[in-house]
Amino acid sequence: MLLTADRVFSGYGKVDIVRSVSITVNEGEIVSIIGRNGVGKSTFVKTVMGLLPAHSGSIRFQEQDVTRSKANDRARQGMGYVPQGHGVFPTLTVEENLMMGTQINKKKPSMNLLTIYDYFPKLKERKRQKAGTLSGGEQAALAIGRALAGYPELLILDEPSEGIQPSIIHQISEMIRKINRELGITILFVEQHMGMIQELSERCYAMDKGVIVGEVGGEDLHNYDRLKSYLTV
Amino acid sequence: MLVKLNTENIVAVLIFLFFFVYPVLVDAYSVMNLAYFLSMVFLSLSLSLIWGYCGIFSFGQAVFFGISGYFYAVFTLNSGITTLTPLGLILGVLIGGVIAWILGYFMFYGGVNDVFVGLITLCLTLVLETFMGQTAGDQWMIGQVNLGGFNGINSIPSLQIGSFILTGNSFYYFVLLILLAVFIFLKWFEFSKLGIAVVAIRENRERTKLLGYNVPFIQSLVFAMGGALASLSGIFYVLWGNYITPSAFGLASATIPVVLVAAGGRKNVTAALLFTVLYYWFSQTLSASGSEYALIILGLVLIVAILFVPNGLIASLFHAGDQLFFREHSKSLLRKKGAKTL
Amino acid sequence: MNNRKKRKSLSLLLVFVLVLAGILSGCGKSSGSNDDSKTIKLGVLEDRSGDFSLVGIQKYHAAQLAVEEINKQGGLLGKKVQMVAPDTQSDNKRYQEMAKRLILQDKVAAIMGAFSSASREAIRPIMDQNKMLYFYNNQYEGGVADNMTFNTGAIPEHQMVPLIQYMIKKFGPRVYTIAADYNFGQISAQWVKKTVEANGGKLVNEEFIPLGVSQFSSTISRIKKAKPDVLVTLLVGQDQSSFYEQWSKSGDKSIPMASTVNMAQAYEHKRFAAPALANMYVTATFMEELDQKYPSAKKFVDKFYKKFPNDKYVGMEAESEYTGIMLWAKAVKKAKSTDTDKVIKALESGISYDGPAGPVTIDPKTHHAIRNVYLVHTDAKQKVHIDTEWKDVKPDWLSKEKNVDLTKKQEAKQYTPLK
Amino acid sequence: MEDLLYQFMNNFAFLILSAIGLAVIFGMMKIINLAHGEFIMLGAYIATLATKAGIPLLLSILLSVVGVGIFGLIVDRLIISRLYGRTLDSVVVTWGVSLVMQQGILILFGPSLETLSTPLGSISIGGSDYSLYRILLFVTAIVLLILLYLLFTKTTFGLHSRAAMQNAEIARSMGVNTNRIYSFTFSIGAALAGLTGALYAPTMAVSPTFGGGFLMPSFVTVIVGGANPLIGPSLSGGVLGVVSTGLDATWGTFFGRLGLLVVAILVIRIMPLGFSGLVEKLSVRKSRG
Amino acid sequence: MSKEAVLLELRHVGKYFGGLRAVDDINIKVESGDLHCLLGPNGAGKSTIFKMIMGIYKPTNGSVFFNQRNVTHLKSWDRVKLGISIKMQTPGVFGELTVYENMKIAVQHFTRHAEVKSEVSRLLELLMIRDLKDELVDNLSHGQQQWLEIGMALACKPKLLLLDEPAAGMGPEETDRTAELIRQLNQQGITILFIDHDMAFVKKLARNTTVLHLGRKFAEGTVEEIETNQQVVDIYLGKS
Repeated sequence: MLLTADRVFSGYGKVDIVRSVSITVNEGEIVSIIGRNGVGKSTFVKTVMGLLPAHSGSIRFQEQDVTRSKANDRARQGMGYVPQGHGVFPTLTVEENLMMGTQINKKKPSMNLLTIYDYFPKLKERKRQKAGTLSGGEQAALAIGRALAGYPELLILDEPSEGIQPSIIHQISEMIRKINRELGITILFVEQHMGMIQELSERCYAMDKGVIVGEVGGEDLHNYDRLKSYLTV
Repeated sequence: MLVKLNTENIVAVLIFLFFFVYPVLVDAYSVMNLAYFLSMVFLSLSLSLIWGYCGIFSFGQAVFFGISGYFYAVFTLNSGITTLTPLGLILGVLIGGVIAWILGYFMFYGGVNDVFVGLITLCLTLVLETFMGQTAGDQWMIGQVNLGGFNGINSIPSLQIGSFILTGNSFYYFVLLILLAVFIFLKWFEFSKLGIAVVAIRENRERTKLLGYNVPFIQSLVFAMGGALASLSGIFYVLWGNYITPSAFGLASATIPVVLVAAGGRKNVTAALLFTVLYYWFSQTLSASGSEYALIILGLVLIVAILFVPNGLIASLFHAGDQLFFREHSKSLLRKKGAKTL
Repeated sequence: MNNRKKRKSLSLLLVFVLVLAGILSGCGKSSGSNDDSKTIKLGVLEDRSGDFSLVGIQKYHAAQLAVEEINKQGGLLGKKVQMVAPDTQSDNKRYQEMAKRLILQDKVAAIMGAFSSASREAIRPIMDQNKMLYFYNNQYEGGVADNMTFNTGAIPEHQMVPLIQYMIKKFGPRVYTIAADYNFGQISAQWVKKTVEANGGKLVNEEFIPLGVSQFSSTISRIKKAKPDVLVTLLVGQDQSSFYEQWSKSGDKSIPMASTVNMAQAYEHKRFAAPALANMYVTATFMEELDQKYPSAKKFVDKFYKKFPNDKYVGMEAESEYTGIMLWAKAVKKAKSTDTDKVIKALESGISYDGPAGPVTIDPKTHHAIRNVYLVHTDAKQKVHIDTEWKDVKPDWLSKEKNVDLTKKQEAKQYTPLK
Repeated sequence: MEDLLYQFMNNFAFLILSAIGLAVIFGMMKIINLAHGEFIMLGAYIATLATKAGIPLLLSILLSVVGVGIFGLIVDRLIISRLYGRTLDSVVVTWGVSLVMQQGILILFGPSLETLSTPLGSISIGGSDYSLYRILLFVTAIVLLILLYLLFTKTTFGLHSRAAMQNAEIARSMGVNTNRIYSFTFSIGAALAGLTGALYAPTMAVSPTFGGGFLMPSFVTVIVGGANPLIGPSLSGGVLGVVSTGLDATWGTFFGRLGLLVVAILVIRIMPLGFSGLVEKLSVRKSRG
Repeated sequence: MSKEAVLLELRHVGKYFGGLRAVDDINIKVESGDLHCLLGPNGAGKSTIFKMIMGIYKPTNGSVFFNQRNVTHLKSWDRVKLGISIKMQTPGVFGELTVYENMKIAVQHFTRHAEVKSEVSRLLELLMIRDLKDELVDNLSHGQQQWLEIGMALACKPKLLLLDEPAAGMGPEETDRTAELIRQLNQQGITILFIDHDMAFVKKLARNTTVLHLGRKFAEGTVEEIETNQQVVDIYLGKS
């Protein structure tokens, strides 16, 4: 098991937004967490990443307890993160943004920028451009490329479809799948876009009001109505 | 709403009671000294009003403090008629308010906000300090009064109402009564129609505009009120020492109100009042002791206060008092002051 | 809410406020309530921190020395002298607070102190209001005519007049003045102008430098262009004293400098590496270096360093403070009382004290001091040479030109030369 | 003309060197360091005392840089690190720090130090003497700006700190220890202040209030320059240098000083983000259009 | 329809950010009493148009007319006084104040002092959040905050109400309630211009629709016309 979260409580300040969430992610899997706006999905993955403290519960990554370690240490250990809204550094150039990724852990091999440009040829054209001037889809590509550059074991994506035209959402899904297949990187993503969930997930956890309310896998993933019940109450 | 029973209000009532009986308890010097502290309280309250209530961070209270002080000096010394001193007081406060309004207009209608207001006002105080510092020459006469450069102006007449000169206890009570009036006004203002709009501006300026409020106008208005209060402080300071110098505009004068309001509790006028009096008393006692460690102790106290009690020393005490004695976890910012840093 | 809780909280708060009241009033009274004790209190207001501490600490130490000596010799009127000396922190506001405190609460017999003119002007009216005897023991721009104020330091008649005469005679008539842009600098510059004109010289330029300026390249370039025979520097404070180092590197060191404030006050010749202060001419009422020539000066300097071995210099303000306290003590003895009016009368009787730099006599009409003045200059290694001395220089400009006679007329103002 | 140029060089160097430490700390961390002047003063003390102790000036200057840098690190760890993101509280706290430092130095070393002599002597151009050291200060200011530019654009630290400045949370998720970046930035800012103090120590009187004279020019330069510590100071140093040299030469020192402040007020009103804000806006427009 | 009936008109309005043309040469007319929808994929410039109508952004070129009056240079608050009001995309409520206080801030400016309380009650009733009167706004659900914000916009007594994604993040039940509310308001005579993505929601409400794409007007017409417009479908699927 690559990642285990066990009865995690967390939130902003003292208030628990996430209440006793437990999930597991196996190596090589593509797992999603689905649910409506404001049910605590982002809060939970931020806690996994270490950007928010867990009030209680534990998080294990690669057989190590990382519950108390800081975000930067988790990143160095092999967690890649694509924040909600992509979160590129707007006044850094595209290349500088990517270099942020390659420098995550100097002791581990990072990915060659050329490899990343192979996956995202658009970025190569714009490598000298300020990231803030890219379109939404390009920023998403940059954010994924940046996280990829550190060669993570686990790539966490927070709503990769947000702010992107429907046509591009499909492309991004394919890209993530390709990354998973070709590089063997495990994927955990948060989503509420039905198309993306169905296209990409191998297994998904449904979340509501801070708790996991269901787990969907296999054939059920194509059960439109079942998924819809989690996304719209 | 005003008479709501909580620690802050009880302490406020007790403080004012204490202030009223104070002259009975102590000698003339101590009364004069407290009169001085109370004069400086207006300066803190002025910043509390614009920063704590409205979210405008300003180093500029010293500007109005100094300008009105100088105005009062020039006006009363020129008129030579001591019965006109109350007019000097009133005009000084008005002029301070008007200048603040003009400065506010210049800034807020131009979209200057947040830390930049602090920087503009800081520069302005330094301009005035530099300018007034070099007015020692004979060309700097206004009427019969030389602005006096770095040495400033002294022998400024005390306030005289009719034939009664306000010194000693009478001056003290005069300051105290006006302080009480201002204090009650500020307490009322918090919940007035304008006061509520002001809190809205502090919390979310852009949104308040979209509710139809002319935000720059309200900001300028509050800034002018703050200017008038700071002016009152400046004139009382002049009345206390019969003296004013450009150091009224100096970096230290500009910083002190910020320090006091931040360390006392910025959204709470009682906290600003109490902390100002305590601070002046404490720093004066240290200075009088002649200890070379006075300034070090003062510096450390400020550092520790901000580090460990970020919501303000006094405001946090009030909060603790409320929790201990009143068990009331009032829900809203409009009622629970100083609960969160802006 | 139940009533018991309310009462409990009220009583707790009452206790809190009462404690606060106790502290406030206790502090107000604790030190001031021993009027009938066996000491005479002497207030000393000197800056021991902040901008002026360089001179303030010297003066404070000199005061300690004087009071210690007086007490060693049996005190005054059978009582010990107790010094009350808050730190005024180079802050004029603080001067006012502390002056009031010394007068109203500590009930001191007299107050010594203040370094800058601004500090003096902050407290002088308070002294007048409260009829408090005040000694301003400091070199200054002159002109204060005030019944309550006595000055034992040097004023323009002592320093500026002889200095300018000497310089014009020795180096030539073209004089350039740079002065601090505040009252001391401006009034002193008026004295320079007045004296230069009276001695057939020509003032080529006068330039005023705001306090706090420490960079002088434009001033230096203007001076070099004007090519004066004499450069008068009336610069004040740590920032402005940076001028000398900068002048020595890009100025014209062949132009002699003249000053009334440098060296004797803030020992720039010892603080700055040579040749920053080389070729500087100064008139002073006292300097540490007088000990080469005058035994009384040597005695004072030795005493001072014995008590304060870590101090760096004993300058003219320290001497003035010391002499001022001694004069006051002498007057108290003569009046047999610390009563202000009686002591002033004693002081106005032409009282004199044989100080470290020769006799110092109070001029009754002006309340300033009749005293010796020394002209010194520095060589390239900043070694001090004593060139001339003038004996018993009278501070008589006020009495002669402004008709001041404090023994006859009440006054409380400052006169300036060009008005 | 040489005179004016020399004066401009002097003013420029003074503005840049005053401001550079403050600019780094304010720009990168949004901390308003009112103790900046005291950091400069500390640098002057270390350099002066070390030189008096027989250490060569150059080494003493280096010692100041390291010394004040370490001091800054300690202040950061003890105090500033608890205030990241609280700009206004930092005003109060650093004011407290400045009180403690100024009085502490007074207690330790007395009201003044014996001052060093300005090294290097002077050169004569067109019959006028110019201090070589002061010309060197100008060169140092420019070299410092270049070094700073290189530090922030070419090194990993620079990249990480620019990223942390824009979005600390995301930088952390990229493996950046932002607290260490801030500490290091504060330390660099302090070290630069120390360097300024050390460089000016041989040209000025050294006392506990040494820093006071630097505070106003440093703030004005940072305000006019704007938040970006790379573009801001060099532009504002240039413009303000010209303004103050011009006013000073025509109307005297007082107007030179007043001019700085008036320019600062106008700049905030017209373009609150200062010169660097303007430049960034133009550069984005260019790369978009 | 007569000319007087046009309440809001944008004439050749454009907004450039640096070199980016967020909105380019847009002409829109909204008639009095209309329930009009702005459609378009993300980044089409819908929110930017709202901000220009409100005066938050100044148009780079073109003019905005309200009630035949050129308001292009008016400040936001003056436009509010003329009768334009907005609910923004991200809730702009005062999180640390209670629902009542939030409403009071909005209401007191347009209502006589004595009537503030009753007006707040009336609006809270209308929005069906009366029970939450003393709740801190931060504790409200996303949907409840949206309603509160609509209520605050209504407190300004608008003639034209701009709603930026009024049903975003709401469940179907809440969405239905919101749709019902909007229809009700429209029937009371308030002209409404809203942005939404959810075709089902739009179909329920809108009479006229303007479709934007990449900052330009792409199509306009009734909902039915738009729905069957193949080009509109294409831009949503990214084929264009």
